[in-house]
Amino acid sequence: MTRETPAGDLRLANLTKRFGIFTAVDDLSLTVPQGSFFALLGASGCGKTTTLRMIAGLEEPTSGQVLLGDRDIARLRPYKRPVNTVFQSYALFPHLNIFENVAFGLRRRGIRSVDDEVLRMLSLVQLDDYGNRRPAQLSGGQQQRVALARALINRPQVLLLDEPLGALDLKLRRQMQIELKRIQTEVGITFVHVTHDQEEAMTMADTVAVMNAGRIEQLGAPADIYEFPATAFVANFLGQSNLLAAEAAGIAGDEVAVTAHGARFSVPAGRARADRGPVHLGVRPEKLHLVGSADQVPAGHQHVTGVVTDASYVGVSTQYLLRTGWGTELSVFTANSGAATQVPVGSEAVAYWDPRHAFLLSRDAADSDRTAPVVDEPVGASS
Amino acid sequence: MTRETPAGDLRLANLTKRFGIFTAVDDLSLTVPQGSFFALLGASGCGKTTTLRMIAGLEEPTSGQVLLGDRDIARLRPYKRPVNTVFQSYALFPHLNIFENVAFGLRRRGIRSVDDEVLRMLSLVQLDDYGNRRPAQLSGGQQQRVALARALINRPQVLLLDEPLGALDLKLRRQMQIELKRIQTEVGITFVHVTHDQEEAMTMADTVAVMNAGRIEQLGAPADIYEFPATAFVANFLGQSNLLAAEAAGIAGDEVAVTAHGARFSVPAGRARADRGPVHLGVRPEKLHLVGSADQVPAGHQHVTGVVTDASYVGVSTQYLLRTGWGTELSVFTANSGAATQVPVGSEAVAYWDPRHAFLLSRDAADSDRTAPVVDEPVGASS
Amino acid sequence: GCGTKGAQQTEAGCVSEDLSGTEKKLAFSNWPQYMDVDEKDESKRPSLDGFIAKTGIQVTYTEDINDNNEFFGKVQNQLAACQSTDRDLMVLTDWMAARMIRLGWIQKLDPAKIPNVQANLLPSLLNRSFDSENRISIPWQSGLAGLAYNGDVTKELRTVDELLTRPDLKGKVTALSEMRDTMGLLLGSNGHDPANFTTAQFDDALNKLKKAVDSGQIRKFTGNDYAPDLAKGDIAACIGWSGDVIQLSSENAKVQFVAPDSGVMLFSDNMMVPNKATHKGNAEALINYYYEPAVAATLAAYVNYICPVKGAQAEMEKIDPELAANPLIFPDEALLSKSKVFMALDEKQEKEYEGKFQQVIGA
Amino acid sequence: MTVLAQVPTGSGQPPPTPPAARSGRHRLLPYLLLLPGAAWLLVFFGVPLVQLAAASLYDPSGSLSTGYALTWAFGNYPDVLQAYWPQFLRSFGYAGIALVLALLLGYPLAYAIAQKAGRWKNLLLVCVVAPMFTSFLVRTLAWKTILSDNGALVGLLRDVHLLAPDGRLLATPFAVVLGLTYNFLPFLVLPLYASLERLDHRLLEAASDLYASPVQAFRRVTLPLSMPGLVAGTLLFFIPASGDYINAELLGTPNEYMIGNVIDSAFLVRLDYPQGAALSFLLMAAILAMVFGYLRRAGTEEVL
Amino acid sequence: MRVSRWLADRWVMIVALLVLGYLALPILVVAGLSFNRPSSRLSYDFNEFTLDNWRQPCATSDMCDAVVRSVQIGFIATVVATVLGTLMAFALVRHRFRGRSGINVLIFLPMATPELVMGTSLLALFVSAGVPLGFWTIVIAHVMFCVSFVVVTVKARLAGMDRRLEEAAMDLYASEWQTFRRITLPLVLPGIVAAALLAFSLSFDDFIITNFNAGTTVTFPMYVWGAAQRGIPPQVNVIGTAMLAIALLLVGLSSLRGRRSRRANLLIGPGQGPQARRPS
Ligand SMILES: Nc1ncnc2c1ncn2[C@@H]1O[C@H](COP(=O)(O)OP(=O)(O)OP(=O)(O)O)[C@@H](O)[C@H]1O
Ligand SMILES: Nc1ncnc2c1ncn2[C@@H]1O[C@H](COP(=O)(O)OP(=O)(O)OP(=O)(O)O)[C@@H](O)[C@H]1O
Ligand SMILES: NCCCCNCCCN
Ligand SMILES: [Mg+2]
Ligand SMILES: [Mg+2]
Repeated sequence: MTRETPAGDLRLANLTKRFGIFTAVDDLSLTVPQGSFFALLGASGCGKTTTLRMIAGLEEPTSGQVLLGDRDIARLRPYKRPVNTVFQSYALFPHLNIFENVAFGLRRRGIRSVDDEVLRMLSLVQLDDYGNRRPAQLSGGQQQRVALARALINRPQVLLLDEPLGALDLKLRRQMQIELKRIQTEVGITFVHVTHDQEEAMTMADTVAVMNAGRIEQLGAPADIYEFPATAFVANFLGQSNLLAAEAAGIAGDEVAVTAHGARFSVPAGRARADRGPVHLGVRPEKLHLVGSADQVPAGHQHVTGVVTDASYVGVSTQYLLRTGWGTELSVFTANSGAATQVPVGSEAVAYWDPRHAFLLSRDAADSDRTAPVVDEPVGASS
Repeated sequence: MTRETPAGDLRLANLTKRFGIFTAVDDLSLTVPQGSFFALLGASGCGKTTTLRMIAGLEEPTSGQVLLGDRDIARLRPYKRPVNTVFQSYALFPHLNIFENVAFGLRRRGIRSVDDEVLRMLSLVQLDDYGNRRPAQLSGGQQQRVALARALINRPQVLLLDEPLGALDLKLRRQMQIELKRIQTEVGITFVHVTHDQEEAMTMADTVAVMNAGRIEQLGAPADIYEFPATAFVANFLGQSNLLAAEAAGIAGDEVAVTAHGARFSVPAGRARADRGPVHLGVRPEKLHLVGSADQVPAGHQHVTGVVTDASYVGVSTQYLLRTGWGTELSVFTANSGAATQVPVGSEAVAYWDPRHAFLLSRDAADSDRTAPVVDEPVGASS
Repeated sequence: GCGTKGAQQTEAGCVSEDLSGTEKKLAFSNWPQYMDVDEKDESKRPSLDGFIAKTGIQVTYTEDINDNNEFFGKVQNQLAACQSTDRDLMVLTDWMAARMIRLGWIQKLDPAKIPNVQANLLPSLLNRSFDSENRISIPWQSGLAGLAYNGDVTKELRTVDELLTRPDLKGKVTALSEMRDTMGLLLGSNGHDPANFTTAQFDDALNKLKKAVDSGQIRKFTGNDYAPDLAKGDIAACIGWSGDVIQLSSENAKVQFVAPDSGVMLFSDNMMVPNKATHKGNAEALINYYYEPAVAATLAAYVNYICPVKGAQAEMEKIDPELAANPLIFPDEALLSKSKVFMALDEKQEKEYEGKFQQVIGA
Repeated sequence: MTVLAQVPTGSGQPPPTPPAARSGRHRLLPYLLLLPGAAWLLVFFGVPLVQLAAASLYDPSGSLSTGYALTWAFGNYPDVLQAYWPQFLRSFGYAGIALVLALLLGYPLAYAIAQKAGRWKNLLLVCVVAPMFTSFLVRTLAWKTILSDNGALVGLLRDVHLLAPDGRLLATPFAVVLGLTYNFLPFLVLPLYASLERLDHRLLEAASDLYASPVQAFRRVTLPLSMPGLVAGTLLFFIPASGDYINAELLGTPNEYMIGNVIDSAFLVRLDYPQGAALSFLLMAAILAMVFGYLRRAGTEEVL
Repeated sequence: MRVSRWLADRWVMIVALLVLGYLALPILVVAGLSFNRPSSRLSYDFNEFTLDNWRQPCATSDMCDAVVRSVQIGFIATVVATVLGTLMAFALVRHRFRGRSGINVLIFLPMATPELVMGTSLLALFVSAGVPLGFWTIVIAHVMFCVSFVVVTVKARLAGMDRRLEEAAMDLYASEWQTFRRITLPLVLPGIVAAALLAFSLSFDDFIITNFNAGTTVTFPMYVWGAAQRGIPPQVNVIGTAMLAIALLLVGLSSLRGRRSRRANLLIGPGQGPQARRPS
């Protein structure tokens, strides 16, 4: 509620939350700079909501600190924190109409004339005529927008968004994203944003953190994480990756030479997280190009040969599956830019890539190939 | 519950639902062939959930029929219908644990030994160890998976899925999609699937219907709709489109000539929904290619010139905004395949396209350009 | 058509059958703790068990009379309609007995079957106005309504006027909600005869009471519930009943019953056989049995009210000489001469006086 | 397929109910649900009530022995109102004050049991009704012991000068109100508990996230959401409390007597049935008027 | 600071315990007196410690019969009234029909009727219909005055209950009855339990109406009332204390067992799981 002074950075220090013997958030530490847009990604059940709830003060940490600037707010009451939340479950007040739901925070802070502000907010979330309805009379997406408006209207120092756009159609979601971003930059709010929409995270966030089983697995600028993931989990969680089980033979020059399934490949040293022993050789599907035969592969590129087993059209692009000689399936995305010709299913094809687009990750000796479309293993347990 | 005979096609005939004076579903008619995968897309609040609820028997239609095969089931009690639903709000039973939630349908049908089946279902949704928990002890995504398992386990003739994967991370969502598709083809269930994930709709559905304000706006195979949308609403709702306000001068040969902002373009007659008067000339962003100058445009292609005002990286691709001479912003997607070079923001650039990728839609005379990133107008009201 | 019929019954209109010859049963309704019980085994009732042993009549003894008015409410519908109350014998106070007799709801007893009554009933209880032949309602126990005080919390008390005016008693006084007891004492304190008074005299006495109520002197009007309060000292002085006070003084000698010189009220609780009771003969046997002095003494030794049976005092000597000497159980002439029985009222008077009295006591 | 095998097969499937029949049954359903309870009330309460209504219009000059004539003596009503309006006022006054006290005591109790008691919930609920397991007379006697002029409580209050040296608690309006509060508290707490029990905790979280202090969260969220229970509890407390007379009789003095005492005396002591019946009907009418007025104001027509 | 925080977190529970203390106060007196050897029959003061009363709780003739009878009556009346009242509550909350307000009056009137009036007029009905008074007339009377309390209490719980769960059940092949049995009933159960507790305590504690319609049958409150005319036997305190002790013991045991078995968890309501809202 104190908005006079800037809040300062939001810092979580060794934050842990246990439910009984189950550890939902595990010794989490991170810093969200003031006024930045921070996206939290992670598998279902990995502890995102729990983390937000601890920041909001709705869940008491088992241990650890929540700091806003220099102030430890972990023991502060929720209503004393300059923090608002868009709840994953909305938590709209069923006995109040939409207008009053949105006005709630302002009224509690003793602000009298809320009408203009509320109407502006309702209009922002495109619910202009819905002020008089009860939450029960709205569709799922409409309810979610009310939840968004109800939190946004308070322009807190920190805004926690728990999948705030998940129930919206793509078009509306993009519009809302732009609004969110605008408000965030205009007002300088610190956003902590949980989303399952990776494009959303990528386009909006200054920093992305990928969480796994209660811990941060990687944290950084969206492009950095995407282009050079730190672990197999991240490589496959954020977008898809073709990960070939390989053995690295150490740095030679500024390259690392690897052997996979008898073939030899190389990766620039700067893109190797490990340079010796069992590794994953990773290439993103969109970095793979399909050609009919090995002699069409441009110079300086590396390639594997296989048979196209599936092609699926997804509008912007077509996704192919290429079964390699040793049995692994590689995923290849081809933009439907109208230029490339379609590759028929069943035909032999060669996938090639520029070594500068590959990356090396360390690998447990037991792990074998982890290409994108493998579904038989649970997510949470990976790498 | 009668599963002896195949159900037959699901047909909605002139289905209408009003809440007071508000018409949520407006004279809707459509046929979902037996065993097919039907995706329902539409803006938030357009009546998707209401439609599903009428099929399930949870909402009494104001008028119209719901037919399964030849049987009008619109007056049948919900529990007499061979239909199950994954509810948008989950509607898990708070007093039952996860196991019992999933077992509920089987038990109600008098099946005694449910253990194996339930455990198999829990494992399918990757919640093997959660059987003893109460819904309140699960994360949002975990709850959604329980809702999915609870409906799937019954293998009904018609399965209604109301954003069943919306709360799942991308990776898990892909896995669940594959599972859903597998069950659907194996068992021959008719799926009616509401989703905001267009890729999901595209890859999974045999037929996609785009709903707008209680009505079906276009219905067809995913690729057909995407490649050749019927209305401006669909063109912009499903993926993005650059729509230039233009005047068509009628068919000449097998082409339609149009004028937009003083420039002349042509579109194959087969891709024109209107050939005279005010039209929208549409091109998908991924069908646009960026080059530095007009002389780089390949022969037979058409182009516009502009200034790059924004470039945003989304992993698989980069999205550019190109401001044309007359002020409209065009959206251009370039795959990050590593081949194309980045175009710096602020530089002049030329976007070109193959006329065969363009399409013509009719346009109200008052409408002007409707390019993709316009956000100032509400979705529901469009075209 | 609408309205109610009169509740009045006549002997001819409501004939009862006596099955005593064939059924050795008796349903006896009485007040709680109005029957002797064995100190060691409280489930045994020595005198009653004696009767059963002697006659072979199975007595169903029910303690379901707590209040005359309440009990009247319970049975009036049946009796007014000439239906059975499922009771062969019941015990009610004089004025209620009088009312029921007046309404024709009570069966006459056969004097030949109750010789002990004729022989042993205390002379002062003979020929009361509502039962001049002593064959409708036979006293079970009698008692006195007088003053009582707790010497622990106040000094001695002698007169009704003191009770109603002494400042140190303010708010620590109760009177009985039984109109006849309270008003009888007040009438006496005004020098009028409770057995024979005029409406003006009644109003006079009532005024006196009203003053005491309005001034806060009288804390409340009670049934039996004054007793624990008196014992505790929450109540310093009151109008109360002899039997209760004897109980209390046996514990704490400072609690005293006072028979003011202006008079005490004598009442009896009477055994009666209601209409449609089918075991009148058995009831007569029981009545007769309780008028044996030895039996009466056994009973009196427990309940401590005035024993209406001549010769019981002598029997009591054998049981408990101290009780035998207690004038509140076996009253002497001096006390008996001070005691009055409240005037018999007809229905109209009853309604009028009760109405006025109730108004003063708050209801 | 395996799936088909799971489903009971055979032709025992009843044909779908025709629409008309279903909606017909639907229309009848509420009446069927009401039938047993309503019939019970009509027979065992409604019929006697009609008789009572007649009694309230009997000729007041009738008597038990001669009987009463139904003369439509509407004058009975103004007569008793004239005579007993102070007791009427007192009844509602005491019941109202007791209600306020009971709300102050009962709401936190109901809330704690519903939301904070965890697995002690059952135990605490039983504790709420426990006093009823002793007889009302016994517990009132116990109160008399506690409030006794010579008891520890009065002694203490006198020592700290909250009570004059000769002051007392028993036989005062305080004792009567206390008795009412005590004896009817469970009637307020239980319905309130029932509706607070389903309060969604996440709404309180949302409120506190939106700057609502605990007091505001209570005022704006908890209270409105518990309205059905609050209204029900208020009624279950106030209605019987205003008709009560035992507390006034045992803990008060004639100056505290309530309308129940008057009715009691009219029926049992004075045997004035027309007056008693008229008083009863006035009481019922007053309570009904208040109840429906209250329900309208509370905006819970829905609820009740 | 610490202290105020601690208080702020717990004051509701503290107040609740204080209120429970207030409710328990007279019972403590009663429990204490159950170990008393009274100085006389009329005394209600603590005199001397003894275990006699507990050793022979039924010593006073008929008292234990009365207790057993009251428990039986309370049990039957509670079951019948709870069933009838719950049905009525469902009709009133879940259906719109003609005559609702009439039914509402019929439900409120009994609560507004002075007990004495109810007792005597019901008695008049029984007598004029020639119904023999006794156990069953008491039961009839008790059901009659308990029903209203049940209806109001259950309605309070039912109002605004999330219909979506019932819809989900129906979607999952649960017929109306099964939906009621498996979903609605468990969710409304706290209300029904509260109503049943009210009904039982009303029945077990009723004196006035019972007294008029009992004939020669004696219930526990009637016994106590009667006994009080000549002083309360100390065993009455034993009964009061024992009833409470037994109730607490039963519930305590069941809640201990309830930690393991789900079914025993009767009174603990399900609350509401974290579902998105949209009751329709
Ligand atoms: N009970 C109701 N009363 C009034 N209007 C309602 C009610 N339920 C739904 N509506 C309205 O009907 C319209 C359609 O609602 P529906 O839930 O079918 O939307 P939807 O397509 O599922 O949207 P979403 O994608 O946001 O879930 C919405 O505009 C909604 O506000
Ligand atoms: N009250 C609780 N008791 C026990 N376990 C809980 C409780 N609440 C959450 N959990 C568990 O803690 C883990 C983290 O939950 P959380 O809600 O933070 O997940 P999430 O990352 O938000 O997932 P989602 O994306 O599915 O919403 C989950 O595995 C969940 O089952
Ligand atoms: N409690 C039994 C004592 C009976 C006393 N009878 C009271 C009659 C008063 N007139
Ligand atoms: Mg979550
Ligand atoms: Mg919806």
